[in-house]
Amino acid sequence: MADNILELSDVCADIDQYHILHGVDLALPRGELTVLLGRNGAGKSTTLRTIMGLTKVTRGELRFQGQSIRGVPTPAIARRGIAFVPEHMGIFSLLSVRENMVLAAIGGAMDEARLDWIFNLFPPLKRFWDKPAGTLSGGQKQMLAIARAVIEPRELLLVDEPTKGLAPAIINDLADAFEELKAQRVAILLVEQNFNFSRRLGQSVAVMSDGRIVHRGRMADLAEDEALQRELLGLGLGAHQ
Amino acid sequence: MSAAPTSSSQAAAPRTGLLARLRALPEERPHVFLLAVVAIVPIFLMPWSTWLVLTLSGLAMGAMVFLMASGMSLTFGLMSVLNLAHGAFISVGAFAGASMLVYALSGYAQSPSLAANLVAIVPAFLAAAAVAALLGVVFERLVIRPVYGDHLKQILVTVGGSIVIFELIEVIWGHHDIPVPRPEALRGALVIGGIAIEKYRLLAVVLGLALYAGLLWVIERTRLGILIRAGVESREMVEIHGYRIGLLFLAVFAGGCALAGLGGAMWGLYREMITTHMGDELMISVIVVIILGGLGSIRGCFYGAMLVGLVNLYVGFLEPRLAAVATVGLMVAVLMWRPQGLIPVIKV
Amino acid sequence: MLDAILSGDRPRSRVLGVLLALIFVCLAAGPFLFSGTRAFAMLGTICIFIIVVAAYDLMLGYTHIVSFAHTMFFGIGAYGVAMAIAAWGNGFGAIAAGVGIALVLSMVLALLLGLLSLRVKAIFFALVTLAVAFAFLSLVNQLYHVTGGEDGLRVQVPRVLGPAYRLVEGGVPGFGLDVFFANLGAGLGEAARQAAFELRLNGRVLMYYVAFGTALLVFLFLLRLVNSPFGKVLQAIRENEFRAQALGYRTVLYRTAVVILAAVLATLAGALFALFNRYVNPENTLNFELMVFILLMCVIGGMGTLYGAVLGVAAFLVAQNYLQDLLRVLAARMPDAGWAAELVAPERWLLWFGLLFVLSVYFFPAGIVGQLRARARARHDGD
Amino acid sequence: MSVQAAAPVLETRELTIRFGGHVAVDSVSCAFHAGTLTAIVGPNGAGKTTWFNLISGQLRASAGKVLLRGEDITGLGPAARADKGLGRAFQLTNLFPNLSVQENVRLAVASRHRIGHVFWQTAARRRDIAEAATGYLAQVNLAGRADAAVASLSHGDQRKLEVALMLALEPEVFMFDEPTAGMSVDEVPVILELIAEIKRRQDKVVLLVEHKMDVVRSLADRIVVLHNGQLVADGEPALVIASPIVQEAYLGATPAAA
Amino acid sequence: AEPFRVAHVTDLSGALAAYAQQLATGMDMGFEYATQGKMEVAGRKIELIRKDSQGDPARARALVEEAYAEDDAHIVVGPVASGVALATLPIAEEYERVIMPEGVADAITGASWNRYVVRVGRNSSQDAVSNAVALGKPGVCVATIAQDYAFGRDGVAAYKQAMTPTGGQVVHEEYLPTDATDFTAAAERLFGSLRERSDCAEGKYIFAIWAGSVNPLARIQDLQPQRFGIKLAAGGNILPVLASYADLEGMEGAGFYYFESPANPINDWMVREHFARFKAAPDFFTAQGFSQALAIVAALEKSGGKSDADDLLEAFHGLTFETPKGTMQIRPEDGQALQSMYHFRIKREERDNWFADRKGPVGVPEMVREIKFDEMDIPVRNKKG
Ligand SMILES: Nc1ncnc2c1ncn2[C@@H]1O[C@H](COP(=O)(O)OP(=O)(O)OP(=O)(O)O)[C@@H](O)[C@H]1O
Ligand SMILES: Nc1ncnc2c1ncn2[C@@H]1O[C@H](COP(=O)(O)OP(=O)(O)OP(=O)(O)O)[C@@H](O)[C@H]1O
Ligand SMILES: [Mg+2]
Ligand SMILES: [Mg+2]
Repeated sequence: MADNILELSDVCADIDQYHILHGVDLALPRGELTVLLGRNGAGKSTTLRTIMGLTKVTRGELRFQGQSIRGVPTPAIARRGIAFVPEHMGIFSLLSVRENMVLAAIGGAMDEARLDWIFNLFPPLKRFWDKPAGTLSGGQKQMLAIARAVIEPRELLLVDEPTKGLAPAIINDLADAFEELKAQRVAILLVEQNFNFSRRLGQSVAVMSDGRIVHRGRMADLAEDEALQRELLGLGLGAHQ
Repeated sequence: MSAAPTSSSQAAAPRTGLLARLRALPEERPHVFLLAVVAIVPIFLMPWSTWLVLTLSGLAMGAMVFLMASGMSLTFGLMSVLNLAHGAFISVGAFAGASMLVYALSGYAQSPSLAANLVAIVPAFLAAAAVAALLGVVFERLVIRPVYGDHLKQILVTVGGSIVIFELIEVIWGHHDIPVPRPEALRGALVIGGIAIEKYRLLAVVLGLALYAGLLWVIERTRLGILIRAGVESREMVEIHGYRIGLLFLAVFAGGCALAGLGGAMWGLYREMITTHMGDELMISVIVVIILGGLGSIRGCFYGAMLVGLVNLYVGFLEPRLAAVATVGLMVAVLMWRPQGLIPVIKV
Repeated sequence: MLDAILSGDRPRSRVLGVLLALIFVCLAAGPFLFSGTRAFAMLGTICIFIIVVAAYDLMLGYTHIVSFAHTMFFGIGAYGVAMAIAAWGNGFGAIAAGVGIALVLSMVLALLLGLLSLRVKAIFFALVTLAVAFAFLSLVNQLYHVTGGEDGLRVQVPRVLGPAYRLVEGGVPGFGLDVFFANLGAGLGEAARQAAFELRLNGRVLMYYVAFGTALLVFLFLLRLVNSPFGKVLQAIRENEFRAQALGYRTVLYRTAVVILAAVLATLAGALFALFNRYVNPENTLNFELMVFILLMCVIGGMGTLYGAVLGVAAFLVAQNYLQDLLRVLAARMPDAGWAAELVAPERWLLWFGLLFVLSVYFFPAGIVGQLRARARARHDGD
Repeated sequence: MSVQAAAPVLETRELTIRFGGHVAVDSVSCAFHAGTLTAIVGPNGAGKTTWFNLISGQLRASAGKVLLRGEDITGLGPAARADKGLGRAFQLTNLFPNLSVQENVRLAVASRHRIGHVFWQTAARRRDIAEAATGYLAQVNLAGRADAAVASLSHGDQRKLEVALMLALEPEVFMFDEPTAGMSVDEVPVILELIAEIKRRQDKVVLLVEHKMDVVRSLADRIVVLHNGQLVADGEPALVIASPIVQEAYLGATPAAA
Repeated sequence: AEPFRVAHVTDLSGALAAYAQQLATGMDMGFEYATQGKMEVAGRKIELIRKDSQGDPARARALVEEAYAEDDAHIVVGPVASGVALATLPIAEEYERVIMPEGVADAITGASWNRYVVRVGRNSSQDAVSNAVALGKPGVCVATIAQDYAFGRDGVAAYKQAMTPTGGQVVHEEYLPTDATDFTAAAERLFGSLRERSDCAEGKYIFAIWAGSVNPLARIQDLQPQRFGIKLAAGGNILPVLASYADLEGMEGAGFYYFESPANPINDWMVREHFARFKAAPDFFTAQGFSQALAIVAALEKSGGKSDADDLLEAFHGLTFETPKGTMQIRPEDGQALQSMYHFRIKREERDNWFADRKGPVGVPEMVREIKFDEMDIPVRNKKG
C-alpha cells in the first residue's frame, strides 16, 4: 500500500441530477507523475474535483495515504496535503498577486527560497506583484495559479491543463519545474491535452472515456503505440502539437 | 476578461508643486476633494459661526451614521451579502443596550459621577454588540446561509427576516416606546466661545474614529482581511486552499451585526427614546453612504458618512425640506462622476 | 388557437395549468363568486398587481435589471389620476389628462434611470433606484399641498365607475363560494341557500372589469413579447450582457426599452389602482415595503416565467388578507395566555407573515412555477 | 509576401492603450487584407488579447485609430462593430450559460438577420433561424448537444460553441483567440479545418492568436509578433519564426520540437 | 331587541399599535363602567367587534366597509392614525352610518368632514389653543417648531390665532420634515430668531408641536437655550414621552390628559381599576377610549335605544356627558367634543407606578390649572366653500 499515495476504487459521482463518473479506478504511485488523458467531456476535470471533495460521491472509495477522504470537507482535504489547480484557474481577481500568494501559503509566512524559485520560473509574477490579479493576461493567470499550488511543499498536486494558453518558452520552463517537483517525490496528477508536454513528463498514464478509466499503463508504452492511441483517443497524438 | 477600463490611481504624478497637487486631487483622492468642496461652499451661504456649529455637528452626525453603516458595508464589502435586516439589528442593539441601562444598571447610569456612568455605559454597549452578534449568528445560519451569492434572494429573505426580528422585539419588550435617559455625564453641551457642542456627539466622534482605524487595519493589513475578500469572489477556491469559509463568513456576519448593535445603542441614547422601528430610520442614509463611498470600501464608507452628515445639516439649515432629497442627489451626482462610488472596491 | 394566444408558452405542468385556469375563472367571474367587500377589493387588487408584477418580471426575471423604483412609477400613475381629478373634477377628460401626464413623466424618469443603468452596474443600480424612490416618496410627503402628504388623496371617480351607478336595474344572481364553504357544516343545501346572493351591477363592478380586461390584455401582450426574438435578446442580456454586445446587440437600447415599458405598465396599473381603490396615499403606492412585496410576489411566483406573476400575486394577496383571520381561529383554540398565545395573537400576524416570507424563498427557490415545471419534467423523464 | 493591390479590410493605426502606467498595446500599426490569415504570436502578456479588445471595441483606445474598410470605427461600441462585420471568439470562454447550446447560436443568427427588435412574432415561428443554427452546430461537431444547457458542457465543448457563435455571425473579420486551447487532440483538426475553410473563401480576414507553433506554421500566411505591447516583427512565417527575437523571447532557448 | 353593534376598527398592529392598544383597553373599560358590566343599555345589548387595520389606509377602508356592509355595525370607531382615519370617512358617507374617528387631525372635522362624523378625542386645534392660553400674555415671544405637514401647519396656525388675543406673539415658525432626527440646524435658526429681541420681557419660548417619538425639545435643551434666556414649551404627551421630559424641569404647556390631573369619580375608578389590572397608569388614549365608550352609551340612552344613523346623530349633537376628563359637550356644528385641557408644569420625580416594568426619573406634568372648554375658542373648520 505504501507506494500508492492516492487510490480511487469504483468512484461514482453526480453533478446535480446527472451521473458523471461511472466507477473510476485509479491509483497514483508516490512521487510519480501520472497523466490523465481523454476527450472533451470524458470526465477528467470531474475526477480531479471529486478528489478535492467538490462533487457528490455516490459510490466507491477514495483513499489518500491510506485514509478515506470520501465525505471529508474540501478544506480538510487540502490541509492533508493536496493542492489543486482547477481548469478555470480560480484566480482571486480582486486581490493582488501578492495577496493571492499569501493565501496560498496556509502555513503562514512564505518561504523566501521557494518564492525565488517561483519568480525565476514565472518572471511576470514578480513584475506584477502588487497588481490586481484580474488584470493579468490569460497566460499570466495560469502562471499564478500554478505558483499558488507550489508555494508550499505538498504531497500531491492535481493540475488541470496547465499549459493551456502558455507561450512555448514558458511551457518549457514549466516542464522543468514539474521535473523538479518530481525529484522532490511529490506525486502529480496531470490532466493535459498537450501530448508533447505530457509525454516528456509522464511516467504512468490513464485514459478516460465516458466517466470511466479505459486504459492504464506506462506512458512510454502508450507513446510508442500509435494504434492504441488511435483507439483510445481517436487520433495519433503526434499530430498538431 | 473585464472590459471596464480602470482609471489610474497609481499613475503617480511626479510633480510636487502645491498647485499641481491640488489640480490632481479630484482624480487621485476624490473623497478628500469632495469632502472639502462640500464643507467649504456653505461658508458663503451662512454666518460663519453657524457654519462652524453645523460643520462640527455634521461631522459628529456623520460619525454616528458611520457607526451604523460600517456594519452593513462590512457584510456587503467582504461577503457580498446585502443585509437589509441591518436596521433590525440596529434596533436590537438599541433595545439590548437600553435594557442594560434602564433595568440592570440604572443606578450607575443615573449617578452624577462620570466613573459610575462609565460603569453603566461600557457594559451596555458591549451587551448591545453581543446580543446583536448572537442574533447575527442565528440569522446567518437560518436565513443568510442558503442565499449566499444571490443578491436578489438576500434582499428578500433579509427583509422577511427583519419583519420577524421587529415583531420579536415587540413580543419581548412590548409594543410601546421606551425612554432611555442619557447618563448624566453625556448630557448637555460644551460651550466654547459661544459655540455649543453636545458632549454626546464628541463621544460619537471618538468611537467612530476608533472603529474606523480598527476596521481599516483588519481588512487591509491582516490575513483575515485578505481571506474574506477572496471568499467573496469564490468560496470554492478558498476552500480549495484549505480554509473553512463557512466559519469565516459566520464570524464576519456576526461582526457586522455587532457593529449594527453598537450603532443602535449609540443611536438609542442619542434619541433618548427607543422604538421598535427606529433602526429603519437611518437605513436610507446608510444605503446612500455605502453607495457613495463605493460598495464595500470601509474608507469610502467613512468619507461617505461624513459627507452625508454635513450635507444633511447644511441643507437642513438652508432648506429643510430638501435635506432628504439632497443626499440622494449628491449620491446620484457622485455616481455620474464616478460610477463605482468614491473609492471603488468591487467590480460588480 | 390557445397556443397562438399564449404565444406558444404553455404552462408545461398539469398542476400549473389547473391553478392558472382556476385563478382565471375566479377573476373572470369574481364579483359573481364572492360576496364580501373584502374579497371584492382583493380580487381587484390581484388584477391590478398582475400588471405591476408581470411588468416587473419583464425587468427582473427576463433582463436581470433589479430596480426598486417600480413603485415610484406605480405611484406616479396613481397620483396622476388622483391629482388630476382633484384639480379638474371627476370627468373622463381629467382622468385621461392625468394618465397622459403621468405617462410622460414616467417615461422621462425611466429614460433617465435607463441611462443611469448604463453608467453604473447591477447592484449599484438597484441601490440607487432604492434611494431615488425614497427621495420621490419624501418629495410626495413634503408637497402635501397638492399630494395630501401622508394623509393621501381621496379619488372621486366618475359616476359611471362609482357605487351609485347601476348598469341594470335590480340585481343579478350570484353564488358566494366563500359563504358556501364557510357554512358547509350546516349541510349542503343550507350552505347553498346561504351562498346565493344578489349582485348589484354597479359602477364598481364595471371598474373591476375594466381592471380585469386590462390585466388580461397586458399579460397576453407580455407573454408574446417575451417569446419573441426581442424577448430572447433580453434573456441574452440577462445571461451575459458583455457577450450580447459582442454579438452585435446594442444592449443599451434594449435595456432602456425594457425599463421604459415596465414603467409605462406600472403607471397604467397605478392609474387603475387609484380608480378602483378610490383612495391614494404613499403607504399604498410608494412605500419600500410595497416594493419588497412586489419583488417577493415575483420571486415566489417564479422569476422569468410571467405565469409566476399571476400565481405570486394571488398567493401573496390571499395570505396578506386572510392570515390574520387564520391566526384568530388559532388563537381561539389556544388554551391560555402565555408565550404561545402571545405568538399566535392576531396582532402578531406580521411575525408569521415574515416567516412565510423567508420560507417561501427557500421552498420555492425557482418559484412556484419553476418548481411545478421541474416536477412535471421529472415525472416526464421518469416515464 | 506579395504586395496587395486592394485596400486593406482592417487596419489599426498607432493603436495604444495604457492601464495606469503600463502600456499594454503600444502604438501598433498594422493592416489586414481579405483572403489572408494572420497569426499573432507573442509571449504571455504581450498584449495580443488587449489588441483584439481594442479592435472589437471591448476596450477604448487611449490613442490611435481602428479602420474597417477605410471607415474610422474607433468611436463605436462593440455592438456597432460586430454589426459592421467584426467577429470575435474569446480566449476565456464567454457564453450564455443558462441558455441551451442551440439558443446560444440562434442569438447569433438572429443578430445577423437583424430581427432582435421584433416583439410581435414568437421566436419559435422563425424556423429558418433554428435551422441555420443547427447547421453551425453541426460544423463544430456539437449538433448532438443542441439542447444541453451551456453550463453543463465540458470545457472543450464550450470552446467549440464559442467558435460556432462566431461562424453564425458570418463576419468579414474573424478573430480567434487561442481557439484550440483545451480542446482534445481529435477535435483540434476539426476546428483547424474550419479555419482553413474560411481562409479558402478568399474574401475574409482571419486573425489568429495561437501559441501552438505547428498550427501557426500550417495555417498562417503571415505572422505578426507582439512583445511588450509593441509590434516587433511582421512577415512571412518562416522568416519570422527564424528571427532571433522570436527564437529567444518567445520560443525559449531551444526551439519547440516539431 | 336587536343588539347595538359597535365596530372598533383601529391600528392594532403597525406604527401606532401602542395607541390603539390603549384605546381598546379604554373602550372595554368604558363600556364596562357605563353599563356596570352588563353590556346593555336602553334595552339593547352592545356588541363590540374589533378589527385590525394594520395602519394601512386601504385595508382600513375595506374593513370599515365590511363593518357596515357585512357586520351591519351601527357605528364604527377608529382608526387612530389620522391619515388612515381620513381615508375611511367617505365610506361612512356612502353607507350613511356614523363614524367616530380616533385621529387628531383637524381635517377630520374640517376639510374632510361629513355629517356622519363624531369625534370624542381632541383635535389639534384644541391642543394648540390650550397651549396658547396656558402660555400667552403680553410680552411673551414664541418661536414654534413643528413637523412640515398638515398636522403641524394647522396646529401652528391655530396656535398663532389663539395667541394673538392673549397679547403674546409668535415671532418665528420653523418646519421640519416629519422624520427629522437632527435638530442642530433648526436650533440655530430658532435661537437666532429669539436671541436679539428686546420686546420679550415676559419670556422667550420655543414651542414644539411634534408627533412621533423623537422629540426635538431634549435635543434643543442639550444646546443650552438658557444661554440666551430661552425656555422651552410643549403640549402634553403620552407617558413614555413624559418620562423623557425629566430633564425639562419647569417647562410649561397644556395637555389632553394625565391621570393625576382630573378629580372626579369616573377618573378615580378608571385609574384604580387600571392599576389593579395592568399594574401601570392609564394614559392619554386609555382616557380617550374610555370617553368614547361613555359617549356612545350616553347617546343611546338619549335616543331611547334608537340606532338609525339620523337618530344617533341627533342624540350625539349637543350631547353633554361625563368622562374621566370631566364634562364634555359635542357641538352640533362639526361633531367635535369640547373638553377641558390641563395647564401643567414639568417637575422631575422618581416614579415607580407609571409603567408595569420599570421605574426611574420622569417629568411629571403637575397641574397648574384646568382650562375649561368655555375658555377656549376652538375654530369650526368644516364650512365647505
Ligand atoms: N455542472 C454540470 N452539470 C451537468 N453536467 C456537467 C456539469 N459539469 C460537467 N458536466 C458534464 O460532465 C462531463 C464531464 O465533464 P468534465 O469537465 O469532467 O470533462 P473533461 O474531461 O474535463 O473535458 P475537457 O477536456 O473538455 O475539459 C461532461 O459530459 C459534461 O457535460
Ligand atoms: N484591465 C487591465 N488593467 C490593467 N492591466 C491590464 C488590463 N488588461 C490587461 N492588462 C495588462 O496588459 C498586458 C497584456 O495583456 P493581454 O491579455 O493582452 O496579453 P496576451 O498577449 O493576450 O497574453 P496571453 O497569451 O497570456 O493571453 C498584461 O500585462 C496585463 O497585465
Ligand atoms: Mg476539463
Ligand atoms: Mg490573451
